[in-house]
Amino acid sequence: MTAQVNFVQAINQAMHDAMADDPNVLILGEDIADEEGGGVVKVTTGLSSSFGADRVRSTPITEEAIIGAAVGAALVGKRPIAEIMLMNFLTVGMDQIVNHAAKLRFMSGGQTHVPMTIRTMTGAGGGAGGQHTDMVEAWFAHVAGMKVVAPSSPAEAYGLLRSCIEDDDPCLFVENMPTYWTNGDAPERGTRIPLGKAAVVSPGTDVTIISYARTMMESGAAVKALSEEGVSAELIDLRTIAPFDLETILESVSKTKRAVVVHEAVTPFGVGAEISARITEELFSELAAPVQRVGSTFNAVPYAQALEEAHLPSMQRVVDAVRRTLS
Amino acid sequence: MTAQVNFVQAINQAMHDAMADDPNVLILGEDIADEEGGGVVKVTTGLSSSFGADRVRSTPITEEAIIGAAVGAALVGKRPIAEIMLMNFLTVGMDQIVNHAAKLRFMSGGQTHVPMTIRTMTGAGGGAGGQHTDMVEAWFAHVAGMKVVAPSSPAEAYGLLRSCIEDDDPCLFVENMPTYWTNGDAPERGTRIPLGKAAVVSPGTDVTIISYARTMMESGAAVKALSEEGVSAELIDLRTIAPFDLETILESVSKTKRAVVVHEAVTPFGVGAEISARITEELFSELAAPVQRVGSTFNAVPYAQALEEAHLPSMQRVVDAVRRTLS
Amino acid sequence: MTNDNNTEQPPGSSLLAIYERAARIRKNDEAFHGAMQSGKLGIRIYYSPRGQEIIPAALCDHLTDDDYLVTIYRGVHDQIAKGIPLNELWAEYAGRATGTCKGKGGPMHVTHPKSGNMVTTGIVGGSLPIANGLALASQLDDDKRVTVACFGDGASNIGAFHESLNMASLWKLPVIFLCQNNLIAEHTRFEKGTAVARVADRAASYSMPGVRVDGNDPAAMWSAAKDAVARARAGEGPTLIEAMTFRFMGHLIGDPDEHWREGEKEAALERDPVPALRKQLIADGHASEEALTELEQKLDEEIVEAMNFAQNSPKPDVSELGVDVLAGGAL
Amino acid sequence: MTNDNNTEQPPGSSLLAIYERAARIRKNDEAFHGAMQSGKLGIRIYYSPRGQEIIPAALCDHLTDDDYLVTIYRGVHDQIAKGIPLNELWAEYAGRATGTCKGKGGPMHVTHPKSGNMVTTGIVGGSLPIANGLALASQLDDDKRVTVACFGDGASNIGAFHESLNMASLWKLPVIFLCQNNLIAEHTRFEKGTAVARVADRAASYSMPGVRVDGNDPAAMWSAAKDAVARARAGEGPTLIEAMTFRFMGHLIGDPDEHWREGEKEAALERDPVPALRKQLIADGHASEEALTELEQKLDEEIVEAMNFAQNSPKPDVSELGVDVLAGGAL
Ligand SMILES: Cc1ncc(C[n+]2csc(CCOP(=O)(O)OP(=O)(O)O)c2C)c(N)n1
Ligand SMILES: Cc1ncc(C[n+]2csc(CCOP(=O)(O)OP(=O)(O)O)c2C)c(N)n1
Ligand SMILES: [Mg+2]
Ligand SMILES: [Mg+2]
Repeated sequence: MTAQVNFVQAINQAMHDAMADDPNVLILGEDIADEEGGGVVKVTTGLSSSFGADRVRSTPITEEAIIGAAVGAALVGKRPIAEIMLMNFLTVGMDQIVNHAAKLRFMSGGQTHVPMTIRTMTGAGGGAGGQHTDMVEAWFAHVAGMKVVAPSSPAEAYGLLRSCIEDDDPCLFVENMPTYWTNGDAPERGTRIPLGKAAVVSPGTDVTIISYARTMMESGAAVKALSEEGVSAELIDLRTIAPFDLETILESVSKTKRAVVVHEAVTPFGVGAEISARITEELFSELAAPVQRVGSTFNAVPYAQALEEAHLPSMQRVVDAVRRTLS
Repeated sequence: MTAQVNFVQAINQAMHDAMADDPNVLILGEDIADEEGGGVVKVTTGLSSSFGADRVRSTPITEEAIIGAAVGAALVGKRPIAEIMLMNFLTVGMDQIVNHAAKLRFMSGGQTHVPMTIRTMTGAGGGAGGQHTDMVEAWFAHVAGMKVVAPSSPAEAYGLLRSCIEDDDPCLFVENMPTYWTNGDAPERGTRIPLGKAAVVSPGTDVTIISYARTMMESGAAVKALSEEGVSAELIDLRTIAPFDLETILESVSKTKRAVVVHEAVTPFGVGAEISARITEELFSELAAPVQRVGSTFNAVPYAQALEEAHLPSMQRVVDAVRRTLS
Repeated sequence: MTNDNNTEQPPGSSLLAIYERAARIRKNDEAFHGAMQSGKLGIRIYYSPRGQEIIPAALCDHLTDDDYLVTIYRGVHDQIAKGIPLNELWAEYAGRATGTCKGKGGPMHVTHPKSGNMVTTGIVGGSLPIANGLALASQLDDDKRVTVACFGDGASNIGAFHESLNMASLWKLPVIFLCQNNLIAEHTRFEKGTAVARVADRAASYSMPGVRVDGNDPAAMWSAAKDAVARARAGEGPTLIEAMTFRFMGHLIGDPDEHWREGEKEAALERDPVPALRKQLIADGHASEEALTELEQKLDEEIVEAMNFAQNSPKPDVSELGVDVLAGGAL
Repeated sequence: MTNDNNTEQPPGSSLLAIYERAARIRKNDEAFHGAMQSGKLGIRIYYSPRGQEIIPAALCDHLTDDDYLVTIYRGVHDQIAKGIPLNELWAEYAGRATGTCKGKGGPMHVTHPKSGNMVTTGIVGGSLPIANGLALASQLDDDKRVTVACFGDGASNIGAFHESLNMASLWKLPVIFLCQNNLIAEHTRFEKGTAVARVADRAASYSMPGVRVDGNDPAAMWSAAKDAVARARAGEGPTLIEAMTFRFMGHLIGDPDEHWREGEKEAALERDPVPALRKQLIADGHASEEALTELEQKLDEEIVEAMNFAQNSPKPDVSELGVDVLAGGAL
């Protein structure tokens, strides 16, 4: 079997290779240099030693200044990676992301653009409570000028991150922390996975399950469980949330006539709503059932383990949603 | 005919009456006291003179501190109104809104709650460009613990704002600036309009148009234009965006079998996506056509007038969307 | 170190009370570590305040339950000093329905208004703007309450610090900004993240008194807190206190804590403030060895009881997910 | 007022260049007001910099097109001093396809990288973090460019100011933080929003030099900018300059501007810096009345040409909405 690596290793490798290939790539973030331990969970270990603490800079705890510095450097030819430790902390730097990074290309009439990547960790399951594990990717997908990407395997993390770093638009790259140490096939060094393209992970005929990031696990498990009941589910890994690959989705759903969207973010006003609406707009007459959505329950992430587990989408809830499309 | 007032007068009256009725109501915001002109567009004129500059406080330009101060005061029995001049500036105070105001009730197990109202102006049409007129209500609707409200007439502004101020949850109250000086029937002093309830503005049988805030104007005009073609459109004013009144929507759409959602926010990942998805989930088999969405084009708000007008939803685009549901 | 303020000697009764709070915090910390090693309570996350006990223990000698405290993830020392009941605290850490927050908030969001523990935040800088709001309410009601916002040295660089101190000074709010400077932010040394040698000096940017004191020196910390509380109660406005201290157990459980120079940490551990205060109490004749041993036994029992209370408490029902989201349940 | 720096007398050639920039800004302002009254160009919004001309006019004597400027909605004086071509500037204000930003950005977002006008923001405080990033790129490439971030007195209270100065000082970035203190923020007087008497004094919180100068005094402003630019180019790090000035025309067109005390505004208008410099140039023999009149005529022609260029330029096509959203058009 192919060599195995986890997300931490794959993301570290992607940044390493990007920095080796392009002297304009730099990283800004809290505790990221080796002098500060190479990242709170070691994602950036070794990078400052290899490329210098100038290009891999530990910053003060100032998210607005971190993102702003990345925006400014990106305007003049750098390809900065701003590491915002956790997704909830993006709220501190929202102005720079939304009012500046996403809009400068348009507002300048194309004279400038912001080839910046924001890497951020998140995802419930570790008992951190309500302020450390939110999934708010839908906010950024709602902002013109942004790209939003979320890998579901180490190899995907490598290939998508390399593409984000090389992309000429601001990209938000969402990493799931609870599965950080989960192994997967090692990426081929240097592979890029194109942005805006989804992957059909397992082919099926009866229903299409569309997911991304961590809930690809629950979705994959559901596909297995369903196959034992004789239900053939096609599983699509979105990979890029904005702009998402409508073509691949429609191709699949026009075949299966049924769709379920699964993500960790809370259901209301989440990414699933847009995908459900688009599918219905395009394939209304072909659909055999309304598109179903599975997300976290609509509340802050709770601390107690039993509550946190019940809050998150489970394989069972995906299976139930599929059953609703079949009944 | 009943006396007429504009939004500025109605909102000013609502705050005046709320402060007169409840000594715990206070207002924090930039330039809001009479010494600073009573608000950049005079929405708070006279209030500091009537109730004191202690309760109607002009603040420094520090949105995070303004919202945080409102959160803290609300925790101990005050009913603060935080005025954030323009909706884009909410990005500076996002952490206090999302990680704190919205979550403290849940994270404290109900021991504390945050009866705060954030008033904010926005809306394109005045040539302010890309950073002053965004509609990002969908972000907050995606956050558990928040209520999001947007009036479409002066009387609604009065009645909904009174309800927000008296509500025990953090409410985001979105005011449309370009129509600020548009007249409407004067509100009955003291009326409250309940949160979470939509209003059927004009009854119809062929299609349901669901909108809120400024685009109620384009939607209303579309209803008239359609009626001349013999199309009977039922117009629903959502009033509260989160949590929204699904019941009233479903009642209408199960009658008309067709729905169009209209809002000023850009279409992708907007409020319309959630409403479209919910309608389809509930009424799939009854729908005669896929739910259509009308929103602003997916780009930053442009400066040039012709571009800004083309960017915004128009009566014509609403009519076209209705036609799509009928063909 | 030298303190900016003239240190007044606290009465023996206060020193004893400070020791009791500090010893409770320290013993609670040991018990939390024990419980986490054994794993049987299911505590999922913990930021140890070991080494910083004296700061809130001395501060709270000047506060009552009516005064407000806003603290951070590393705040259990502040919460205990402020008088949070250990039973509910332990139950919250263990994620039980009997916890302060019904197990929904957890260690980073412990809340207990009865003891004035108003907010615990996991967001660096998040405590300061909210503290202003609590103090604003007190100012409007003229209720003479004082609000204390705790935060770390790293937090003194974030925007919320600047905005909050500016507003508090302009409005003369009855608030104390208590920076617990343990010389490190997660894994970043103080001087690498902070462009000023003394956080206290930043007070000048807000025309506010700023004092740096040895937070591990009970008398110095007690005096600084006394002055700041008096100033706030008198309506004279806010104070910034920079309390110098040291983080003994790393950022959180499992942190190798490798960022200290040769001997730095050893020297700090040498000066462990809790046993030092114990020695002093006996040396100065404020308490006998026996009395302190008895007190410590009482504390041990308190903590064992809290542990058992948590252990024997039910877990929250899954239906709690839909409760406390909106007033009167989700619409 | 007294300046913090020792003022060096600029050479006559520099004073003349400063006057030319300032006169261009002032005449441009008059023309903008005229165009807005007549309405024929369709300029939709304008924040007049009248009264603040000397600040960028003196600053830019030390900068080249390679140096970076980040300014704010009230930034047309900075942009003109930095050398933005008036034709494209006017076309942008008029919302034409030939504008610097194709009419898509407008007055609050004027951008022209060729002249170093990198970003114009409408967000208070937004200019500072981005300036750090531009300076960081220069530091990494050692290209000796200097970045200047312009902002107002009100902006000195927002979080981004604090975070940006802290980071710039830690990293010794080649950046100048230029606070144009016109004593008011929209309608809020300086002292009501800012808890320090001198913004320059806040530099101490970041171990950074901070100087307050009379921004309307060409020699004082020129000297302060000279020192700061030299310091940045030499890699010695950032400087905070507080340039005292006055806002002559209110916050934006139509502002009654009623917030001044008896005589304050009159006194400031009395000291209008542009005619004052003109007088001085003649008195000191740096230029003759005739030479200056000729220069002013040239400027008038320049502006009329720009006005006509805008007038005769096409409006952007609606298809532009889908352009410049993402690289290579929306996916
Ligand atoms: C806005 C924000 N950014 C980053 C973090 C991650 N984080 C948690 S604690 C911490 C270090 C804080 O250091 P300090 O303020 O000195 O407090 P201490 O932990 O030393 O008590 C960081 C960076 C956070 N919680 N919030
Ligand atoms: C974050 C943010 N809050 C509020 C505003 C609204 N606003 C625009 S200009 C201004 C006053 C700024 O004053 P100052 O910084 O002194 O600059 P000046 O206009 O005097 O040049 C305000 C409050 C804004 N643009 N951005
Ligand atoms: Mg610290
Ligand atoms: Mg100003």
